[in-house]
Amino acid sequence: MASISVESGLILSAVLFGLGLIGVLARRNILFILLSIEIMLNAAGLAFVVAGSAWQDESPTVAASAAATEPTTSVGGYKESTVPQADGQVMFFFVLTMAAAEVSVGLALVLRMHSQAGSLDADALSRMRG
Amino acid sequence: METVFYISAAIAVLSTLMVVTRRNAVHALLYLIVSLLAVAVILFVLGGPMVAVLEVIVYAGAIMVLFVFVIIVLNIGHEAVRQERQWLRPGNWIGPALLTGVLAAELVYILAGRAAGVASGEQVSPAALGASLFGPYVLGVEMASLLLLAALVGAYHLGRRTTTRQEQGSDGIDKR
Amino acid sequence: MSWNWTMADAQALLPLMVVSAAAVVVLLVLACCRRAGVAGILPAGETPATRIGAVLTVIALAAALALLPVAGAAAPRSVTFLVIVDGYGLFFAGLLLSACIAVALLGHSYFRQETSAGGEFYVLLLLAAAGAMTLVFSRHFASFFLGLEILSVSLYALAAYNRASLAGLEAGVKYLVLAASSASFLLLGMAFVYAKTGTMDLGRLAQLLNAAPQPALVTVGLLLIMVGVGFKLALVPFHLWTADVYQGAPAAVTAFIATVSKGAMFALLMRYLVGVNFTLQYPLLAVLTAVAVGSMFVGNLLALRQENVKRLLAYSSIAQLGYLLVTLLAAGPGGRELAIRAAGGFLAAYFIATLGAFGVVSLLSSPQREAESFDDYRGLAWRHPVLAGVLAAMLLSLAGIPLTVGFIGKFYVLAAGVNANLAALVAAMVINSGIGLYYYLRLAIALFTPSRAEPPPRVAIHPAGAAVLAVLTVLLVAVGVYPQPLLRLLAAVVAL
Amino acid sequence: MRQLLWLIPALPLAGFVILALAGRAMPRRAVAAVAVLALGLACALAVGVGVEFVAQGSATQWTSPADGQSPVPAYAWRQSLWQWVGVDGFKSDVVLRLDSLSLVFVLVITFVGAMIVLYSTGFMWGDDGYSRFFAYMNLFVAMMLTLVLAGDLLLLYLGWEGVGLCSFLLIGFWYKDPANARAARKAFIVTRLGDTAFAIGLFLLFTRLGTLDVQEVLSRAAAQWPAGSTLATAAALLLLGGAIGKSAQLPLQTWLPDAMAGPTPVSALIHAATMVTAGVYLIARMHVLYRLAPQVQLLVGIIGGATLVYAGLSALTQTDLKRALAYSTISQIGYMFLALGVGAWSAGIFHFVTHAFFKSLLFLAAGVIIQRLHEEHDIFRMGGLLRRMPLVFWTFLAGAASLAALPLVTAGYYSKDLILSEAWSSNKLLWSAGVLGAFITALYSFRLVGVIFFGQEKTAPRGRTPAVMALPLVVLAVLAVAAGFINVPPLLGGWPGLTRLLEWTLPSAGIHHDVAAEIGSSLAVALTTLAGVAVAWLVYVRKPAWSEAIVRPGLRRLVWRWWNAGWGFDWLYDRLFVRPFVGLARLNRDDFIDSFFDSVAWTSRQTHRALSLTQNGQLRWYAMVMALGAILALGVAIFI
Repeated sequence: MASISVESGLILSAVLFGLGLIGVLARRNILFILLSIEIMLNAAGLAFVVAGSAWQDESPTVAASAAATEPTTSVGGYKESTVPQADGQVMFFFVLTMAAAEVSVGLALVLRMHSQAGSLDADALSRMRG
Repeated sequence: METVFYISAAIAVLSTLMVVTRRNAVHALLYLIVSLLAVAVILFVLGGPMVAVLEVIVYAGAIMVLFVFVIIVLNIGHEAVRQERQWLRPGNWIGPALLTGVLAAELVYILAGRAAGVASGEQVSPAALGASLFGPYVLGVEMASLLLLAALVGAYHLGRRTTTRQEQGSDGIDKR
Repeated sequence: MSWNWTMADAQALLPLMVVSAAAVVVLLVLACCRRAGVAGILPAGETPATRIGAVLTVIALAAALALLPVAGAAAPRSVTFLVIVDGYGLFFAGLLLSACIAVALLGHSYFRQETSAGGEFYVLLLLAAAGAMTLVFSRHFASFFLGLEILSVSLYALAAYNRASLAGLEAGVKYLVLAASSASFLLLGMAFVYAKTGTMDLGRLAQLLNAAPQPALVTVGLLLIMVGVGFKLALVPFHLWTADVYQGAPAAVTAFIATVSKGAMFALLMRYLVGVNFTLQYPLLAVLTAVAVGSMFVGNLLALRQENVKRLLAYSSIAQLGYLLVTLLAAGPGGRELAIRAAGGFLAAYFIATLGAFGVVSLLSSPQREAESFDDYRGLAWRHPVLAGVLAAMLLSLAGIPLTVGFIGKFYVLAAGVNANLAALVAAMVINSGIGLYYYLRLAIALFTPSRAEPPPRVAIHPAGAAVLAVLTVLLVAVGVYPQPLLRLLAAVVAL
Repeated sequence: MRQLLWLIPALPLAGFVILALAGRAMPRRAVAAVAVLALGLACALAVGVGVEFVAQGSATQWTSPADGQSPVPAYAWRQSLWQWVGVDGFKSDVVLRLDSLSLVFVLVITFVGAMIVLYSTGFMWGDDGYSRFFAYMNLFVAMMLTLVLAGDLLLLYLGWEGVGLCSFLLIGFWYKDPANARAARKAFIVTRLGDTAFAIGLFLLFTRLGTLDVQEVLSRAAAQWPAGSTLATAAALLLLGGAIGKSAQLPLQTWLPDAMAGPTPVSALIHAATMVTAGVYLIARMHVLYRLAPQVQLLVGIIGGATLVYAGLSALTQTDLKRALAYSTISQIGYMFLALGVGAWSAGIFHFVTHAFFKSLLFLAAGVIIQRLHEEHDIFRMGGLLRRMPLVFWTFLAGAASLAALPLVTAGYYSKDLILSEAWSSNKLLWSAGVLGAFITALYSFRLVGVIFFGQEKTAPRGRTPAVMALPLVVLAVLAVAAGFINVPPLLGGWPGLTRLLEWTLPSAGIHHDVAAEIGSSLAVALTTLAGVAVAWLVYVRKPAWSEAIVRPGLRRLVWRWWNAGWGFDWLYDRLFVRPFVGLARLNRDDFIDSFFDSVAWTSRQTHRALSLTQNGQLRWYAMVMALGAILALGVAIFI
């Protein structure tokens, strides 16, 4: 199968991450800021899958747990088997969970902001300063 | 495969660019869903059919629906678009774009030609992912459940209709 | 593929399981109470329910604290490759659990008259405690960031807990947006490190760092992780949220953010960075040094003429964490033992004094009115002489005056710095202690000067909060005069 | 008993903790019981420990410093409690040390303290701050005991600052009167001058000798520093600075008369019997240093001699009873300094013991008089109290006689005689100052007796003296007369027990068997004292008109007023230091040093202001700074 270099995958996630960051920095609407954070988190999740796809191991979990005790399972060495480590995708799963958690609390705050402050302007929330 | 990756990547980047620049929240959401679908394709290409499906179901499905729901509740319409036009002056973009540009340049400089290797393209089967999740990562799953519980309780508390003192009955019970 | 569970695993995880289970139990009990209240079985209103929640929470935290030795019997033990239960983690877990008990009692005092506060406070507190404990027991990226997120997500809700308060909302939104952004930096960094090294095991990573200079991608990944860590620890330049969130959050929650959240994060950082040969990781060394010095100066200078007590304490905590970073840099290959002892002692002292100071603020505040301006504290010595005395003692400890526990902590940090020949850092620390003295004493003196304005009304002091302050004050003086038990405990921790 | 040493300071400390925490809620009787019991038990324990210490010490063989072999005290009990802080190169232990010197101090402090606190339970009965007063008093005793029992100079310094703090709190006990608060501040600041010197001295000792343990400091100093070396001189001088501040000797004596603003039992305990003698204790404790620096030791004697004459003349002219006693205290401590200066170490400590008894007695009696005469302090408004208060008269007379050193029958005579007879063989000039002082002392003590108790009654006393106040008066009166018998010179057929005991720790005064000189000195002292008493009797009782003649306008009155104002030291210091300082500060606004500090403060303020601008409350700005931080960090990774 044609191979995709990890480098290009990581660059893609970095670019997506950067676009998300632009959104956080430039938008004043808190809803857009939350959307942008979702983009950043998604980019990080993608990066994990990309990273995981570069590391193959027959039994990745055993290797990882025994890594400290068995230096023979060398880090940086490639095994013949081509099944990638599941760890990257497990991390993606966790990032997904986290994104859902963040967004639910975030949107609850947006609702309160709308009813209490009367606007979604992030800049309006600057009562406390100094 | 490589072509699919690059096409999807281009779509993801372009649609994400649209997300952060749109004035209308619903438009932005739609572009974000496009971007997420593109990323799902990339995930599939990289050997994660299960995570690709999750990306579609959870991200593009559940999370985005949550956003749509909030937009509906808040009844954001043309008023908000006009507001956005006022907020989003060209000058606003200079600082963030410059900063992020430098950051991205740094990251690309580091990444270019130095990454670890080549994605195999082989797939991690849903079964293998599940075995990993409920095998060595089972504590992580438990922690994730605690995380969701915290989000649930937090969102419940924050989202409850605010009862100010005046609104409150003399019996001290919330009128929920 | 499967993990073989043994009794020893369960034993080692017992404290963590108790705290997590308690969160669920308290949630269910609260729900039942609410039903009972609606049905008229229990008195109307949420006060009885919150009281039950408070009692259960304290019992659960105390039980977890009591179970630490039981877990210690099985330590050191790795439970899957996510979690390691060892003496180091147990010491910090004990510190965090004790602080959580104090926060629970302070929170109970704070919400004393609030009928609509609900009991979610205790559920969120228990969850946050579980997250913090996960952090100190973590040995893998996954448990690291999941623990961090449990902590963060609970804290978003806790910071914005007062639903009638606009400041609380502001604090919650700021904390959420910035914490989520910093967490995505952290995740990206983790992915980079994983992409290059193929490992997500923190211990393995520390070994790699100690072995040789790392490729740029790993360094960049680590620095991105440091963004997330620096945010949690409120280090310069990731500190800007601190004052706003401290000010907007209920005082009891502020105490939690200032102590438990930072302590857990630092414990994790220290576990893996202490003893790393920084001469091999020059960029890391440079960044950490700059961050430490910057935090000291910026924190102290921001506090200099601050007129809001909560903000003042926030800025002071930035500087305190700057001091704490010195131990990390002082560790090196030779100074590991002294550095861990110094950090443990300093953190314990910081916990006592910070909890005490925010405890006083919390006891004087209520959900309707936060006692945060200097005017609330002028002449406090005549309205609440005991509270004023306690606050003055806490401030003196933060300033590092001898015979308080703060002096012991600072003394050991300085000793660690001198031992490692960190002349610049030690000099910065000494200069900053002088600046710090200025504003700590400024507040302490204000307590004893008659107030110019109309004094705020005298508030009733809740016995639970008073008990917390009494214990903290006794500890402050007792450990300051007789530090041996603490030092022995730390020596035992180092040996583990 | 030996293991219980730590309990001696711990008991009053426990009393303080109980009273501070629960005192407000406790009934007055309970407060009084706690305070008296804590000190009483400490005193009983001290006696028990003392008996065992003396018994064991007598049964053991060791070389005492009096033999001239080893300069460092040999027989001592150490109780190491715990290590306070300790890292490589610096450690400080909390360690107690009991030798005969500290034993004598401990016994006097606990006994006199218990007596005075017992007295105070009656004296302070009507006061609002009842429990606060006893909490402070117990804390003071605990700190004073820490000071004298400390085996480590850092711990000693802690006690030193602790008694200073208690003194500050107790002088300003009635803080609502601004004058009292001012007196408290003055005492604090003036003694602080001395304390700074002391702290620098400790630092010098630590950097040069590498330890702060008393025993170690003394032996290392003796081993490493030759006699007369600069370092020894500097260290001795710096410690002397602390001692003269605490003990109100020239030129730092001005705070003590003002300190009389505190309640009278405070004056009795802190500003007469114990705290002000801490300077004497410090010099005796560090005697090795002073033997290595003979010039400084001579200076100690000169300061003592000058102070005793100066303060005696001031005491003679006071009309405020408590101020007269305060100057008398300064003068008597001058005797102790003189003794230390001429090498009569144990004689100085002996005088501390007798002085503690008779001076606290005088203050307590004065307290009764002042209280029963409606807060009247002026002795010329008293008069004729002999018949109205016979008990007070007899006890006051015992105290005054002892202060005046009435030969043979009073304790004060034995200690003063011992000092002067040893001074005779060492320094004739200081001896003559002492003899002159003895005359003045006799004069002013019997001036007080005559004016207060004889002649016309001017103010009618009210009420009666309660038993709890009378009992300490009687006990202390007995001791003021009889305490001298613990140390009767062999010349008078006695056995100098106290001197022998103190010579376990302190060097003996040198061997002199010049019996003729001793007799001569004793006779001179006895005669001058009697002369002084006679003159006082004549002037203030038989011919009161004469006393008025003295203050008739003219040079004599000027001198009188000058002495009355404490020789104008306050005025002088005000002109010499306070005003020039304020003026200088006003004139030299642009002074270099000033502008340096100004610019530091200015820079801090401006930086504070600039940094505060970064805290603009804008969420997106916060995020931007965070991103900037990330960029800078990555930049470091790339470019370094």
